This record gives sequence, structure tokens and C-alpha cells, in this order.
Amino acid sequence: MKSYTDNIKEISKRLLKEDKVDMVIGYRTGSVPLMHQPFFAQNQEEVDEFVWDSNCGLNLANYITDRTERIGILATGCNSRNIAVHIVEGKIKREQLYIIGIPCKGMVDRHKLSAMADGDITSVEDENNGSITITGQNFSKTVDKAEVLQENCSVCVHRNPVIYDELAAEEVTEQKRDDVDPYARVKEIEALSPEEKWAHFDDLLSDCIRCYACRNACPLCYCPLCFVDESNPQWVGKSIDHTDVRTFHFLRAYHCAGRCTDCGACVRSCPVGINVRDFTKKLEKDCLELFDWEAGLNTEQRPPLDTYRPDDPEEFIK
Amino acid sequence: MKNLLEHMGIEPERLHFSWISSAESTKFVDVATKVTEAAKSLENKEKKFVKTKPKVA
Amino acid sequence: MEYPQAVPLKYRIDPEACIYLQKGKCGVCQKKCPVDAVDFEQKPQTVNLNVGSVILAPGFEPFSPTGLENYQYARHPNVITSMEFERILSASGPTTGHVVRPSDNAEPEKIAWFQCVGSRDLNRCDNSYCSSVCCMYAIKEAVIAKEHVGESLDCSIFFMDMRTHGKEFERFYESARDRSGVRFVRSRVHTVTPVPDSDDLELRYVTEKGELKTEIFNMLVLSVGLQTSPELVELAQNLDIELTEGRFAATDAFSPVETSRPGIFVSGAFQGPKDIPQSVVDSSAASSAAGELLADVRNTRTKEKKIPPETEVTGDRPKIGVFICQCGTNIAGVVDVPQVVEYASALPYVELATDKLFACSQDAQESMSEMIREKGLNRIVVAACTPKTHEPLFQETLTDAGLNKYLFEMTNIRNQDSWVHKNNPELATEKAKDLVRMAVSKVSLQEPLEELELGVHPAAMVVGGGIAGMTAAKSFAAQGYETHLVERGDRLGGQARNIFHTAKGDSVSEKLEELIRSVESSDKIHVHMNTALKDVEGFVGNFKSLLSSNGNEKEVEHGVTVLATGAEAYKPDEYGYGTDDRIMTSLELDQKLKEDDPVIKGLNAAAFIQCVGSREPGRMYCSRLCCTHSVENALELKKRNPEMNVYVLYRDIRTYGEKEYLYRDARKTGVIFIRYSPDDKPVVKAGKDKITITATDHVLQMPVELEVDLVNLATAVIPYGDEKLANFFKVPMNEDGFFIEKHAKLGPSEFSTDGVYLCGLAHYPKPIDESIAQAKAAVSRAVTLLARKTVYSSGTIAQVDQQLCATCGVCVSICPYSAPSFAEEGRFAGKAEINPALCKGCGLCTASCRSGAIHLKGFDTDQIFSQIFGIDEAI
Amino acid sequence: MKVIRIDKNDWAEGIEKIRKTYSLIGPVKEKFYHIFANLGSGQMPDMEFTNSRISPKYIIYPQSEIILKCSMNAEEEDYKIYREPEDKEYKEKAVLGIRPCDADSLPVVMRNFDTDEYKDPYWLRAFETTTLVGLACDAPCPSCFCTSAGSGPYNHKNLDVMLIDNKDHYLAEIITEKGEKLAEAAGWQDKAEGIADEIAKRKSDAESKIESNVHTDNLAKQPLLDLYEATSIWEKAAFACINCGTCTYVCPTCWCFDIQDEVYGREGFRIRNWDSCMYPLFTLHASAHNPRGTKLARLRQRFMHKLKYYVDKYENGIQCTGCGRCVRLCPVNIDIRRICNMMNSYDPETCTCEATVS
Repeated sequence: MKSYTDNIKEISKRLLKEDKVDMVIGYRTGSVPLMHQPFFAQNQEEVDEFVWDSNCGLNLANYITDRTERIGILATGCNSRNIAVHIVEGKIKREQLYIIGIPCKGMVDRHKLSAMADGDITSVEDENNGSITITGQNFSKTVDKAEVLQENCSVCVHRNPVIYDELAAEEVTEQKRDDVDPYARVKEIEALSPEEKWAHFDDLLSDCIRCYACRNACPLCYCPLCFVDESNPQWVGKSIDHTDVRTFHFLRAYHCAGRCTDCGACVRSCPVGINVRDFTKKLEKDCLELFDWEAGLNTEQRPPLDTYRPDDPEEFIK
Repeated sequence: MKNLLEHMGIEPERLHFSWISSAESTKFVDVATKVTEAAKSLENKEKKFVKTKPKVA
Repeated sequence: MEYPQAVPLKYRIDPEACIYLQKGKCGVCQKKCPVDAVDFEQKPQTVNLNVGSVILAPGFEPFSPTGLENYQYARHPNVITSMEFERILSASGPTTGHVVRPSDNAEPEKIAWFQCVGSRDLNRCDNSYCSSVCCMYAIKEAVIAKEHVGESLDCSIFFMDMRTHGKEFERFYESARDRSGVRFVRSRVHTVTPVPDSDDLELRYVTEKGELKTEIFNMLVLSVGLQTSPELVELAQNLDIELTEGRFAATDAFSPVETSRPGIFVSGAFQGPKDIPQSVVDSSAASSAAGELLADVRNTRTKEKKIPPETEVTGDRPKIGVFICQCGTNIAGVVDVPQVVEYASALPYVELATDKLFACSQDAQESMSEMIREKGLNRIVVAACTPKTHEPLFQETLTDAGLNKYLFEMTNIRNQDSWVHKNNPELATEKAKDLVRMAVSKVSLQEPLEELELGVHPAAMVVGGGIAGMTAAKSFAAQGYETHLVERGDRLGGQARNIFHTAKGDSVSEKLEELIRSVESSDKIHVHMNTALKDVEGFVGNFKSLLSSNGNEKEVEHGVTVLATGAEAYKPDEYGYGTDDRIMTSLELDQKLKEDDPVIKGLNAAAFIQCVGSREPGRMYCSRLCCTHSVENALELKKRNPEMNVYVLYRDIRTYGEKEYLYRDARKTGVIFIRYSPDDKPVVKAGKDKITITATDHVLQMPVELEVDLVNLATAVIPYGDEKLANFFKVPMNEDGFFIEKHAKLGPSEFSTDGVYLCGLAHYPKPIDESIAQAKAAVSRAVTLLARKTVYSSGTIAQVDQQLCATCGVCVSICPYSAPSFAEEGRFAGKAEINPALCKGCGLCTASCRSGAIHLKGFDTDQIFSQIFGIDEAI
Repeated sequence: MKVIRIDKNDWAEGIEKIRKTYSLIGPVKEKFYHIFANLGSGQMPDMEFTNSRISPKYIIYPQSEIILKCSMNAEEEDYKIYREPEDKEYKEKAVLGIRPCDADSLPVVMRNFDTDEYKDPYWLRAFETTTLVGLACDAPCPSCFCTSAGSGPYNHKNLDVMLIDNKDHYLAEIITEKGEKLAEAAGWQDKAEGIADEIAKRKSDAESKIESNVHTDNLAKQPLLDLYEATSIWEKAAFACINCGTCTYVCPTCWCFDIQDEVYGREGFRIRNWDSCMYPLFTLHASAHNPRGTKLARLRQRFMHKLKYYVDKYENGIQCTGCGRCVRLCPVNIDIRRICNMMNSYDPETCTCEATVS
């Protein structure tokens, strides 16, 4: 995927040179494997630090909230959708942005790869032929990239950016909902009995340390004061009591309903590997089914829970 | 909201939505009674989302 | 007390039944009454009032079926009238809402309703008009009865034509049939006989297919009609006003609330049988008509009230006064009030707790006011009945005592306590304590709130130059207000231009020309033709609208807006419309009639097909006016050529009210009515000479072929559904595209958005007289605002804590009143702010703000939480 | 110091013995990762692990801990009167397999919980009743830098016992009396003689495997305010930072906490929870003013505290033992090694520094 990186550098340099933008937001190589760092370049030298491969999993839309500069930003399908949500919600103006669209082939799951490794991974090679090689002190493994994709990427149906000013590579073929079922996992949970569901989420959240990485990695969570941080009234207890932990996850997910693009930043950033998407994906599915809505596909329409229409479904009222 | 609550294991019987106008007192009594009974008759008596004892150190 | 909604809600003595008045003995009530309210010495008084105009709203009396022997009403306890059944359904009625039949108090399994009892009937009574409301109320009663008893209750309605022509009624009918499972039987039952050895009744009737059937019911409800009482007829004679054939006050289609005597106006069922929304429209229209007459003397007899300056309480320790109402025995009969008083006086910050026999009575109010001043109370709790009716009263007392009226909390220990727990007084007393404690904990956190005083720009804008719009403009002008009439087209008159006659046979065009002339010549009315509304900003009392006409833009300021944007006729693609000139819509036929087209006289046969585009999936509403219109035109055709064969193919004939006479006359003149069902619609084939219509005859149950020369399609009335306009004023539309009024019954001519009103076809299909009435009604509502010169915003409004605002815009998007917007300048530029004049305090934004930045004053989280945690103590 | 030999065949048996007097805590693989958890009866610690994902500081300093308790029932005597919970147990416990770097965090944390003015009873009681059976580290992670952070893979100075895995047996250095007591209780008495050289070699082998390090020599000398104002360090790092609390929560040396009162039913609890300087609420004043209102200020606080204020105040190295967890788990790859080296090499004259990770 060298060409991606080269193209990104080229475009970024041009934008900075032509003074089209004040900064370009991208990634630079991380100091540990699987972890590239969101990074902004303001000059040509800094642009040279840019990198693009399948370890760029955090959502860059998180970094443009309320910024006032003219910004060039890399955007994959989901990132671009979050940028669109940001524009709708007044967090940034479209005019401020020069969106460098990145047709995306998915990001690798750092939790999955670390679990596969026999020891610590020292380097990761993202081959162009769709395989990933991880190397550690005493091992080296090559795996099919498709198998180690983040789950959200493997079921992604919007790999190409929905809004952009320029593409850094040719568009990739989109997966169709007929081919991949984005909601397979949701359906599995839906099929459980209430007790099993409760137990599933209890287990899911048992490791949560309430570090709020999921919330803070999420571009949607930009409130100046999050409800969990409010002290008067204190909606949620601050300890790791399981009721409080669940309340946090449940309400955070609900706040993202109709806005979440399933970018997977929450899961990727979780230090203990909780699949927070078990909450958000359900809401995504409901929004699609009830309101025919997918988040961030345009910059005009507000998400369904922000608006009321007389024809909103109300089967839940009995 | 109801869907998500159910998704994470709150029984559908525990959350109920009805339109009841201020004039429909009997309907209100009915609905309230039915919902209460439905919730009480659930097999699992464990209170969900109710903090009874802090499960911390 | 005559009925629970009586105003004033006071007891009176029926002199006919009072032993004391009749025989001079007894007088027990006088001895028992603790407040000496009984006075046997009261005599009727004659009071002379000098008034500028009179509005008659004396209502109706329900038809009494006592004389109808075949229905067994007078003889059998289980045959009751619909009015009696209403009482059975009422929670405050004799059976507290339990559906039981009178004979044995047992829950019935099968109930039948008979329609048109005392209506559409010349044989057994002389009410040949349709009472308009019975179909709908019968369906409602059946549905509610099923809700009360359960799915298993068998409800059958026996009817002739189902007349659900009101707004949203058709859908209700459909859902009653398809979802609630109410059975509709098109038949007039001829015999009812009691079943021996039981309390049941046997019905014999002929089905649509001609079969004779017998069926047993546990109970029978007679849907009685509306009629004018003999006393009213006498009153009318005394007042020298004309009555109609059905003994209703005679009015003209173009002045629907004016009686034959100038200065005397009429509203409600005395003008003709009608339902609540129409009565409310009428009453507003009548007051508008009276207002036009009396505009010169407006405010000459009013007195201004003196309000003491407000005491500053901020920072003071709460000193709470708790007033607990006994409501006579309503509360005290169940709740141990002294115990609650004792309990309340020990609650934190409570300075004083006391009970009142009737807290709402004048003397109680005065003593409350006195105690506030004497004890220096700064927060008040009243535990009584419903705040909906009584809160303003108590708040006024606070204001009179110099307290900010928001330092008040009311809790309902009657409707929500003593009434519902009357069998459990001990628990009811405990619950009353809980409710009082909750109110006390909330009130201690209440803060004085400010109401913003806003000026009102004394001008109106009317959107739409049809008959409703022009009537509104004219009425505004007559009451002294500058009016901007905005019409997007190049001619005034709207749909009325296309109409030939009103139902009463008046020529529309003459009256219309007269109206246009008077509008155009009025110096108060500014007519803006070919003009579109580009933008609207502002709020009640202070709108600024940008008008655009041929590229020229102009801003007008106005305090109120009336939307009278009308509707258009459905252009059908069914029944061969558009393929043959002989197949036309009703309006096209009107045009021909108006022009006296010679073709008409030469026709041998003509057919009217009803419900074209109405009462169909996707447009599940009745267009209300087409039945009357077609029947009237059928008569007109017969008049022009009595030899002509005229057919009306219909589903239900809905000539409601006194329009029923037209239907009667049409049948008399030989117009043939053929009913079709929506799943077996007539088929129209245009041949060279004749048009052939094939339909199934409902009497013969056989296909019939009609050969006609003209087909009139009675097409639906379709609103414009102008979303942009709706958005300008943040007014809602229903799924059909009609505007949604503030309240279906009580606010038919206004929107929930303050300062915006509606009338005419944009609200719902209606004939000219109803449009005119509604136009005047809208003006009446608007003028009550304009006349005040200033308006006060509510103190209970939302406020943004801008430090916490995430600028996500959910509030802006979700508010139905456009109250939130983003601040344009200042320290918090870009953050949301709420216009206090627009905010209704509904709390939508507060609830949907993810970052918790919005607070609803008077219902802030700490106030609500203190109340909730107040309950917790009870657990 | 005594070294004993524990045959791996005797290992389980010894553990069964000490179960009677100690509650045992050890590494357990849960889902993908190891954590330190209570060992149920018969459960053995999984000693084949690199290190736990989250630091085991919670054994002594739980993330949420009830410190006081009261009744919320108005009829009861201690209605709204906080008392120490009676059911709080401080049973002797033994942590098996704790890594030296994590053990070395204890004296760091203790500087906060055990001072002349104030002694934290909860932390101290838990600490005093805990016996640490460490496991020397032969396969450090590439992101470990303990040797340059005052610790090391064979650093035993804060352990009671240190185990060295020697194929079929462990060599156990008995370092303290607590350790002695535990070894006795376990019946591990097989003295290993003459292996000092071997241990020294193992130690230097392990140390040589530590690939990365931090430079701290200059930190104390750096003028505080210059570092504070070194925007070239803070700006880029703060950009990526999402202000989650991951680094502080996984860190063995972060000690900050927040105290919350909570009501459950009819009981009230005063609960001490970990806090994080990454959170905006951390220093939020009641006046609504926040002296560390920006992301940059918060990120700077974390590193300045660990690498400058602490250094200056205690003169005992940096507040970091080089476990590398924050490096591995930071979702945006903010690397303390890089920041430390930048701070160490910062030249206030030119406002430049070396941004290297070695």
C-alpha cells in the first residue's frame, strides 16, 4: 500500500504549499506495532512522517471537533461519514475542510493479532497482496488480512468515502449487504432469551475499567460535560459497580443512535478489548429498519432521533 | 430505547409505552395494573438496573 | 349539580323536587351546610342589561325515544340512550366506568347500537335532518366499551349511512372496524322484543342481502339525535329570529353565525346539529362577528386590576405554607385531612399548614392571601384538585399577595388520590402525605421566574386569498387592524370561483364578487397578489415576513398570521377521466352549470360517482362536501331537465345536518341512488354515443348497467401540503397534508404555535359556510391576542447553560416552536440560546439535550429529583 | 539472603498448603489477556505469562473501595453517620507471580499513602497483609524499559520472595521475613547453594533483553518552567491524545483517587475510586473554573508529574517503573519513552529536543 502513503504525502504537500489548508490531519508511524498515531502536519517535513496502512484505525473525525483552522483531513468511508455528522451537528464547517478521500480496505484488529501472537509483536508488515505478517522475538506469522480485520471493517458496506474533495486512490469495490451480513452478531444476540442477553452483556462488560477510552475515541462524544461526569444530579455512580458500568455503556450508545457509523474506534481504543459495538450495532440496525437511516450519508439531514415526523414508526406504543 | 433495553436483556414486559389521555383514567389503571403484574410474573425476580449492594471492594 | 362539567360547579335546588319549597317542611340541607350556602329565600330576578349584541348558544336537547315503542326504551331497562351510555363509560359516572347493564349490573357480552334514533326520520318523529354526530359517537362508545370490557365484548352498530365526515374520523371508523373489531351492520332494525326469562333483547332485522335475521343482545344503545327544545323555539319567537325547517336558527351560508335579526348571533347546535369542533368554530366566529360590530367601543368598559409589587425572596430561607383542601367531602370524605395537615406542618421549612373546606372559594383565597402576608410565607403548596383548572387561580392569589406566582406547587390529592382510592381511606391518607411531602420538597427549591413582556404589532397577515382568507382579512379590517392579504396567484377567490351554488342554493359568484370588492376597497387591507412568502422570522406578536413578488422583495411586520392556503380538487386517473370530455369532475360540472351550457339540458342521463380519491388507502379521509355537492347538482340537473335520468353511485351518503333535506328531495325527484362497495367499484366505459357504467346494485345484489351521457366524478379535496410554509411557522401537518390544529376539539382554528391561526380547506375539507365560520373563528382567536397589546411569555421556559452546550443542534431541530437557535454574537457565539417568547416550556429540548445543557425553569433537575427522592422516603 | 529450590512438582502442593493461611492471587488468563485474580480452590496461577494487561496495583489499592458506610434509615442509630465498615477484611494474602516492575511501583505509591502527616489506613493495612511472591522476568516485552526506570527484570528489592523459573524448578530468593514465613508455610525448604553466579548471569541476560530505555539524567536539572512551557513537546503529543484515562488506569504508579458518596437502597457508602488527571473533572473547581481546562494542560500534567514534579519532590527517580503498559495500550500511541526523552533533552535556548524512542 505504498501508493496510498505516497499519494497522501503528495496531496498534503500540495495543499500546504498552495496554502489551501493550515494543517493536514493524518497518521504517523507509531512507536509500537499496530498503533499509528493521529498526527497533524503543518509543513512539508512533517508531511514526510505520514503513513497509511491497515493500522490507522482511530477515527480522525475526532480531531476536527470545533477547530477553527482550514484543515486537510484523510477520510475513509466511516471517517467521512463522521465528518458529515460533524458538519450536520455544527462541529465543523464544510468550507473549512479539504477532505482527502481514502477508499478503505479495512483495518486490522489489534486485539485479534495480539491474541494470535506467541509473545509480543515487534513488527507488522502489511503486504499488498492482502496478507499481514506479524513478527515477534521468537516467531513470525503470515495471516490472511481478511481474517484479522476489525469486525466492523469486515462487515463494512461503506468503504469508499461519501464526501471528499479528492481521492488518494481508486475507489474500492463495496461489499453488499447481501454478501456480508453486518448484523449477524446483533442477530445472534437478539435470538437469546432475556436472561442470556443480560448475562452476555454482564460478561461483556465485566472487564471494563471505566477509563472512557471508548467514549473519548468516539467522534460523536464531544459534549463539554458528559452525563457520567455530571455531579448534580449524578446520573451514574462513579465506581465500577456493574450497574453503573452498564448504565454508562447503554446510555452512551443511545446518545450515538442514528449517528454512529460503526468506525470501530471505541473497540480499537479499549484497553481491555470490550466489543462495545454490541450496543451500537443494534441501534444502527434499528435505525436502518425503522427509519431507513444510515448515519452520515449526507450533510443536510439530521439523524432520526433529532427530529420528529408524523410517520415515525410507533409500534412500541401499545 | 425499548429495543436497546430489550437487546441487553431487560424483559419486554418491564418497559411499556401507551397513549393514555387524561380522560382515560380506567385505561391508566388497567395499563398500570397489567404492566405491574406482567413484570411481577416474570420468572426472573432479579432486579435489573437496581443497585442493591455495591459490588466493589 | 346538573353534571360534573357544569359552570359554575355548584349545587342548586330543584324547586320542583324540594320538599321544603313545595311543602315548607324539611330544610335539612340548610342545617347541614357548614358554610350557610343554602338560601331558600332566593327568588328569580329580572336583570336588565344594555348590550351591543347578543350571542345565542343555548345548545340542544337529546331526542327522547320514549315515544318509540318498537325500541322498548320506556319499557326495558337494558335499552338506554347513548347519553346514558356515556355516563356508564365515564369514570365519574354512576358505575365509575364499569360497563354494566342496568337490569342486573352484569357486564354485557353483546351490545347493539341503533343509529338515527330521532334523526333522518319523518315517520316517528319530525326530525328529518341528520344529527351529524351520532355515527361518530356511537363508534367511539363501542370502541371505548371494548377497551373497558375487553376484546371479547361484541359491539354492533346498526346504521343506514356511516357518516364519519369529520377530521380524522374516517380513520377512526376504519380502525374501529379492522382493529377494534366493531361490527357494522347496514340495516334499520324493525323489531325489538324482550327475550322471555332473561334480561336480553331479540332483534329482528333484514340484512343487506335481504335475509331476515334474529339476533340476541344483552343491551341496546339508542343513538339519539340532537333537537331544539320547545323552550328554545319559544325563545326564538320572542327574539323574532327565523328558524329553519328543523327548528334551528336560520343563517346564510355567507354569514353563518348571523341570525335573521341584526346584532343577534348564534353558535353551536342551535345553528344546526354539529359536533364539538364545529361548535367551537361557531362560537369563535360569533364572537368575531360581534367584535366587528362593537370594534369602536372596544375596551371602554374594562377595568384594570391593581397588582402589588413583588416581594423579593431570593436568598431567603424557604417559608412554606401548605393549604390542604377538603373539597367538601370529595377529599375529606376519604382522606383524613387533619392528619395530613399535622404531618405537613412537621415537614422541613413548613411555616404553616392548614386545611380549607374549598380552597378555591373566594374567602379561602382571601385568607390565603392574608396568611402569606402575615406569616411572610415565600413558597406555597396547595394540595387539592387538578392544577389544569385551578393552578392559575391560586397563582393569581400569590400575585395578589405580592409573591411571584412560580413560588407555587400544586398537588392533586383529589383526582389522583381520594377519587381513585375511595375504598382504601387509610392508604389514601398516606398517599396524600406522600404527595404533600413531594410537593413541599419541590417547592422549597422553586425560584421566582420572570415573564417577559412583549409588544404586539397590531397588524395581521393572512396567507391565501380564497374565501376563507378574504373573510379573515375583512374581519380583521372590520375590527380595526391593518391586514396583509398574501395570494400567490393573480386572482382572489380561490376555489369558490369554481363553485356554482351553495347547499342552500345561493349563487356563489355574486357573493364572491361582493367579498372581493369589499376586500379590495378596504383601506386597512393590503392585498399582495402574485406574492410568495420567502422567509418568516420572529414570534407571536412580532412576525417579520419577507414577501416576494415578481422578484421584488418586501418585508412586512405583523403580530399574528392566519393560514388560509386552501386546497385543490383531486385530478383523477380512474373512471376514464381525461379520456372523454363527458367524464368530468364536480367543479367542471359546476362551470358548465354556471355558464348555463346548453349541453346540460339535452342530456338523457347523468351519473355521479362519489368518493373518487377519498376514503381510499393513502387518503383515508372523507372530503365532507362532495355528497352534498353531488346531490345538489343532481337536483339541479333534474330541475333543468326533469326527464333526465340521474344516478348517484355512492358508498355512504353524507348529507349531514340539514343538508339531509337535499338528499330527501333528490330521492323525491327521482334521483336514483346506487351504493357500491370499495372492493367492487363501478366500471366506466366511454362508448361513442353513450357512457356505460357497470355497478352492482345493492338492493338487487345484481350487476346493473347504466347508460349515461355525462359522468360526474366527485373528487377528493387535496391540501397543498406546503412543507416550506409549515416550516416557516413551525406548524404541523398530518399525513394527508392538512394542517394540524392546536386541539382537535377545543382549538380547531388555531395552531399550537402562538400567534398562528388557520381556517378553510387547509384545515380540512368543508363547505363555504363552514370555511367562513372558521375564518371568523381564526380572527376571533387572533384578535384576543392583538387586543391585548402586550403578551407575556411564560416563566416556565427552557434556558441554555451555554458553558455546557455542545452546539450539536438537536434542540434547534427538535423544537416544534423554533425557540432555540445559535447565538450569533457575544461570548457564547455559536452556542444554543432559547427565545423566551417562542418557548412553550414543553421540555422537549431539555430531555433531548445530550450534554444536559438545557434546563426547564420551574422543572429543573434538582427540583424534580427532590420530588422523586421525596417518594423514596415512602418506600 | 536465602535461595531455595522449589521443584515444580512440589509447587502445587506448597500452594495448597499456603491456601489455608493466605488468600491467593495470581495471574489467570481471561479471554485474551492475563489478569491478577483471586485463585479459587484448586486453581493454580498461570505462571507462563508475560505480564498482566492491567497492573496489579488494584490488589492493594482497588479501583473502587468502600471506605465508610452509614445507614440511610432514619430509624436506625447510625442514620447518616459514617463509620468504617465492620466487614472489611484484611486477611493475609499472597500475590503469586507479580513482576518486579509492578512490585517496584509499591514504594512509589507508598510515598503518597504513607507520609509523615498522613497515613492511609486502607492502603497500608492492605499492603502490610500482602506477601509478594515475584516472578523474575526472562522475556520482557519490546516496550519494557524497566532497567532505565529504576527497576529491572530481576529487581527483587520490593518483593518478599522472588521466583526464577529454571525449567523443572523455581529458584526462590527469600528476601524478607514475610517471604520466609510464606516459604515455611508452603514447606519449601530445599536450600539451593552456590547458584549466585547463575542467578547473576540470568539477571544480566534478562537485562540485556530490555531493548528500550529512557534518559532521565537531565530531568532534575531541567528548569521546571521551561519544561512547562515547552510547546514543541506538548502540542503534538496533546493533539493525538483523546484524554481517555487508559494510561493512568493501567499504570502501577498512578495513585490519584476521588471520593464519592453513594446510596444503595437503605445504606450509604463512601467509595474511593481511581481518578485520572486525564479527565476534565479532575481539577474542576466548584466555581466552574478549571486550572487544567485543556487537553494539553492535562497531558502535560501527567508527564510533568511523573517525570519532573515527582523527581524534584522525592529525589528518588521518576514516578514510573518502566512496565510499558501505557506505551502498549495508549490508543493513540502516546509514548512515555518518547516524551521522557524529549523532556530530558529539551534545550530551552533553542526550544528543541530529541524525539527518539530507543
